[in-house]
Formats: sequence, structure tokens, C-alpha cells
Amino acid sequence: MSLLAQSRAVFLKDLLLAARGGSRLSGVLFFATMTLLLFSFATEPDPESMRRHAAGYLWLALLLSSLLSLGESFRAEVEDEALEGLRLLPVDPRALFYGKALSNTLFLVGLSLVLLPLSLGLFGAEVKSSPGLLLAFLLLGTAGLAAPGSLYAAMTSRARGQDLLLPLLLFPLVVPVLIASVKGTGLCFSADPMDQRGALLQVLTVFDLIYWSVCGLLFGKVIEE
Amino acid sequence: MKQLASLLTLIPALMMAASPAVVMAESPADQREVCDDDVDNDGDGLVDCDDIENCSSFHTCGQIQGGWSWVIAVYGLSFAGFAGYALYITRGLNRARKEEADNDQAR
Amino acid sequence: MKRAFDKEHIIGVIGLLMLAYGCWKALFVVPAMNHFGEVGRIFFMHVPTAWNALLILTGSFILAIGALFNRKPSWDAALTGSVEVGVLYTALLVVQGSIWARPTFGIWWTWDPRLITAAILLIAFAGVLSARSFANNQGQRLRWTAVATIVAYIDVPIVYFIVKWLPRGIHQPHSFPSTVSTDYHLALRFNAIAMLLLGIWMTFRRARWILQQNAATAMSAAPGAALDAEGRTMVAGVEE
Amino acid sequence: MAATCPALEATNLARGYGDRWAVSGINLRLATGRSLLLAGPNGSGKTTLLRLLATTLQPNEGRLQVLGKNPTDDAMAARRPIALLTHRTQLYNELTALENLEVSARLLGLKPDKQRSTALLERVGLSGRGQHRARTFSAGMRKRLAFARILLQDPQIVLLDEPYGQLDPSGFGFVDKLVEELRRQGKTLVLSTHLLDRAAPTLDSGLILKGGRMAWVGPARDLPAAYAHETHP
Repeated sequence: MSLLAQSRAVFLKDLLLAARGGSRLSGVLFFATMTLLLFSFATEPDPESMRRHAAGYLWLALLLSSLLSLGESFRAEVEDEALEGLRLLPVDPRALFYGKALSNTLFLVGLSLVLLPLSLGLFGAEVKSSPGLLLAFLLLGTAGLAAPGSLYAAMTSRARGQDLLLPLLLFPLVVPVLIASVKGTGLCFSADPMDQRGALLQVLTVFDLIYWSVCGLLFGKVIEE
Repeated sequence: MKQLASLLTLIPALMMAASPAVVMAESPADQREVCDDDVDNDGDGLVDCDDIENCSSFHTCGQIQGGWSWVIAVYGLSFAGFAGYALYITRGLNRARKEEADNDQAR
Repeated sequence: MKRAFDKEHIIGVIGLLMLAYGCWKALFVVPAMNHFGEVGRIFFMHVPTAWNALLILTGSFILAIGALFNRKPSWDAALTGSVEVGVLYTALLVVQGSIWARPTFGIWWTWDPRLITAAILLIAFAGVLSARSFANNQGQRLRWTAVATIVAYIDVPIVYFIVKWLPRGIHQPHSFPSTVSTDYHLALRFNAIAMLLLGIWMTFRRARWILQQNAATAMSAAPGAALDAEGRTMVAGVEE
Repeated sequence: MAATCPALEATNLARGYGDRWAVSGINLRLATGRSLLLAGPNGSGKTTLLRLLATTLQPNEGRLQVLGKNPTDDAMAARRPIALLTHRTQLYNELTALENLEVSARLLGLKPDKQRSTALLERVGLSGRGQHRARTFSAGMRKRLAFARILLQDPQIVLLDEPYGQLDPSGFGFVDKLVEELRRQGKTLVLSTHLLDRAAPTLDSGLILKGGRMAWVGPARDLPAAYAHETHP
């Protein structure tokens, strides 16, 4: 059975689990909304500065909620040692990773689509590029968060001090993705005089390729016993 | 192992793939005045510290005061760092060795 | 009890002597630089620290790949030692850079590829060490350290690249007086090699400490197979 | 060829946790279609040994061959014919019984087949529960569902860790029947339990572990007596 088919099976399983865990969805959503609101309270009520920082706040809210959603997605795996059960089956560990990372990406993209209008409204920004371009930034950015996130969430899922360890390992790693995403999304909210958006997308794609291939290879070592 | 080897070649290749974007975007940034190279980088006819508009924040264009105190701070901190860490591992190693010797004696 | 002389001390002593010579040159022989004045002497400490921080962390990366495949505790110890020394050098680098920036640019910190990269490097590898302390057993500790080191190391060029790419830096490329003397080169190179040797010495000492700690809590050799009443090796099961 | 290589062959297998050996010096050869009863007091290493045999745990020393294949060469190929039933049922609580089976089927490369899954549920005594979430199941029902998953995989080697645990008396009979059926189908079986008198008559060979080491080997039918002797000498 191919890697693709196995990854697809893991992905479908995760989608089903996400659909079932309605409280997980709404909980993360509530958290993300709350974070955005708090950012808006913490900013000086100057429309210009709020507009300029809209992209940054959106991505920070996404990053913080990604911690929760990653942790939640692996809680189902360790609750009854289901992940151990998957390891008993002849399944390529890379398939476990790709299925998991893909479902986490999808979840984060969905979350970002909910947060986007909210942050536009809260911070008074507006989309000045084609929606497709903005969507590409959201997709590539969240993919860059989900890949190392899934790797480290699997690693820390059964560890002591999981809540502390995941952000400790993840945050420094996602700095480049965060910078590129914030910049790209910000340029979608404003004019793009130097025409950097295409180049940023290209760079973000390269980051994603590197993260997804490296983390996929290392995943087997992380869940091994 | 094979997978990892192929990956290690993939990464530089991907980096190169992204570089056109970098070269493209870098060019405007590079036209700023570099304040200590005797060259008129931004082409406004003013060289280094004469280009007051671009080099006013570059403090060597003024006089750096109290130079030695900064030097002493850097060298002192670095030596302290080396020495502190060396002391930490030496003491740790000695402690571990003593523990083992005690255990051997107890046996 | 007399213990054999640890050979890495030779490296350490050579490193120390070279550092003393290099610093003497840097502080008292090399003339003050035309733009930077006395502050320029910071360079002879700062630049070698930067080179060595990267060099030692590159060594960690190689050790991490090796340790992941051969699973030897000695590699794990060397890996941890080198990551710790790398973190020490990076921490010194950040502090030195910050002090350097104050008199020359009038600021402690700024958005600059080199500064941001060094800071991220420091946080990422400090995270590796922290993750290590949370691991449940020796095998897991080795795998976690190695995996986190590999991922963190791959992140380094990416961070440098993305920060450099965004045209917000105010950092001026440094150039030195073209009339540089032999003393200038001597000071820089002696300090660089000295720090590398000291780094290797510290890595070895730290690795030795870890192995010593492992030995204190290590498993004894695995008991062999059980024997039955007639002294034959016991084999369970049914053979056809 | 298949006749010459045993289903499971362990040579001097050892695995440690931290500073102690959980199991060590395990020598085991089990021909295809034969069965082994694994006994020993709590903490004697039964679970560790079964996880080693299932290739989910890496040995620190020694060598394991599954149907002549070395798991370190090709983990997937060696793992395919093995199923392990553990203390934990490894189910997804938020999925229904049928969905849990479907997940396993997909990962095994089988076409999800609702009729077959329903039949399996009936066979383990969970008929009519297919649409219920695993979270609502009692411990015994979860165990039955785990059995259904093993039957779905249809492995050549079945490793059962305390299969009687958490089951009611009718469940005991169910496990007995299942073991008999697996034996009849020519599966290789390793079963660990404390209910020695129950399992001993149906199995071929016996092994008692003590402190992670082999303390006694012999025919399974002699094991209960030997066990009493080993634990109260």
C-alpha cells in the first residue's frame, strides 16, 4: 500500500475525529477570537497603527491557537494509546506524519478563514489584493506551522511538561514562517509598491518543502520506543 | 540513511530555487549609503560621514567616547563565560567521579 | 586512586595559551582603528565567537545525524556537550554584539539579520537542551536531542535568509582599514583557533561528565540466558 | 521454505528501561501454528516481552525474527503478519465501533466493508452496537471491540496480553472459543494470563518469567503445577 493511500487514511481518520470533537473546534475558535480581541484592546486606538499591525495580530492569534489545536489533536492519540495501536499496524511512520500534518493544516486554514474577517473588522484593514493570493499566504503559512508543530506535538504528547515543552521547541522554529506570512499578509492588506508578494510566496513554498520533508523523515524516530 | 542523504542535497537546491526572489528584492535595499567604506553607495554625491542624511545615526561619524570601557566589558564577559562554564563542568565531573568512587567503596 | 591524565587537557592548554597571545595582540599591539577607535578591539573577540558558534553547532548537527543512526551513548554525550558549548558561544555572541552596537550605532538591539539569527539560534538550541531534560529514558533522550538539533540547525539558514531578505535592516556592512597589519591577522586567527580548541576541550569534558553520570546509573550488562537443571540454555516454544 | 523458519524466533532478546532490565536472555522458537502460554507474577516482563515480539519495542540486545524476516531490515514486512492485544484497547473514544474498525481496515489497505465489520461485531458479541461511540462502552465491551479489530486484520501471529482481563464470565467463554478457533485456523499464538488453569489445556508450550528472565519452560499442561512451585518454592 502506497504512502499516499496510507497518509490519506490517517488524514480521513483525523478529519472524522475533528468533526466528532465539536467542543475542540469551538474551544479553539473561542480562544483565537479572544486573543484577537485582547490584541485590539492592547493596541493604542490609532486607526493607522491598528491597520498596519492587523496581519501581525492575525498570525499571532493563529500561532497561539495552533498550540491548543496541536495538543488536542494528539490527545485523542494518547488517551487510549491509539497511536500505539497505529504503530502496531504495518503503516509507514511518514504516512502518520503526513496525514496528521495535513489535517492540522486544514484545521488551521479553516480557523484563519474565520479569523480573517474578524481581524479585518477589528483593526479596520481591507483586502487589497486578489483573494486567491491572500488564501495562498494563509495556506502556506499554516502549513509551515503545522509541519514542525505535528512533529513536536507527537514528541511531547506523552512527555512530562508537555504544555511547556511544545511552545519552547516550536516558537523559535516557526520564526521565519511567521515573518514571511505576516509580511505577505500585510502586503495583501496594503499596496505592494515593490511587488514582493510573489517572491514571498516563492520563499514560503521553499520553507514548507524543507519542513515537510525533514519532519516527515524524522517522525518515525520521534514516536519509536 | 539514503533518504537523509537525498534530503541534504535537496535543501541547498531548494535554497537556490528561492534565491531569484532574494536577489530581486535585495537590490533596492543595497543602494543605501555604507558609512565607513569610502564609497558613495547611494550615489548622492556624498561619501560616508559627509552624507549626513544617511549616516547621522552611524556613531563613528562622531567621536566614540569611553572606548576602553566597552572593550573591557566584552572581553571580561567573554572570559567570565568561558571560565564559568569550564568551572561548572569540571566540578560536575569531579562530583560524578567522586560519587562513583564512593559507590565502589561501598561495594 | 590515581587517574590517568585525560588527553583533551592538551587541547585545552594549547587553546588557553593561544587565547592569551591573541588577546594580548588584540588589546595592546594592534593600533586603534580609524573609525572605531579603541572599540574596534571588540572585533577580535566578537568575530571568532561568531565563527566558532556556527562551527560548533555544525558539529552538533553532524553528531546528531550520527547519533540518530548508531544510537551510541557516547555520541549522545558528545552531541549534548557540543550543543551546550554552542549555546554558550551563541549567548556570548549575542551579548558581545549588543555591547558592540551601543557605542557604534547608539542602540542595544535592532532588526538585523545577524542579530535576529543569533537570538533565534540561542533560543532554539536552548530549547533542545530543555527538551532533553524532559525525556523519560536514555533512548528517548538521545532521539529527542538528535531530532531537535537537526530541525533547529536546518532552521538557522532559513532564519538568516528571511530576515536578510526583508529590506528593513539598518545594519551597515563593516569594512576595515585597508592598511591592516600582520598583527591584525594574528590576533584574529589566534583567537579563532583558540576558541575552537577551548570549545572542543569543553565539549569533551562535558561529554565525559555525562558518560560518568550514565555509568553511575547505568544498567549492568544484560544477564545471559537462563540455564535448565542440566546446564543447557533454556529455549521456550515448540519447534517442529 | 516457510516450514523451515519458525513463526517467531528470539535469540538472547533483552530490553531495559532506565537502569534495569525489564526482560533479558529470552530464547524462544515457536513454529507456525503452535502456541505458547506466558506466565509470571506482576512486573515479571510479560508485557515487555509481548511488545518486543510485536516489534513495537526495540530490543537493546539480541535478535528477533518473524517468519524468517528481521524487523530491523524491513519493519513493515515483519509487522504485517502480527497483531497484539494489549491492556489498553487503543481505540478512538470519539469514533463509533464501526468507524474504529474502518480506520484499521483503511490503514491495512482493506476496502472498508460495512457488512464484514458488522459481522465481526456480531462475532465478538457487540451486535447492534456498531453505531455507538467507543467512549460509551464498558471495559469489557472495549476489549471485545479490540478483539474484532484483530480478527479484521486476520494475522498469522496473534499475541494476546491478558485477554481475560476486564471480561465477565461469559467473556471468558468467548475468549476460550476464540483461542480455539484461532488454533484451528493454524495461527501462531502467544498468550499471557494469570488464569493458568483456564488457558493451559488448550495451548502447546509454556514459559514462566521471573524478574524478566526465563524461569521455567515446558509443556503448557505442566505449567500450573510448575507455577505454584516457582512462586512458592
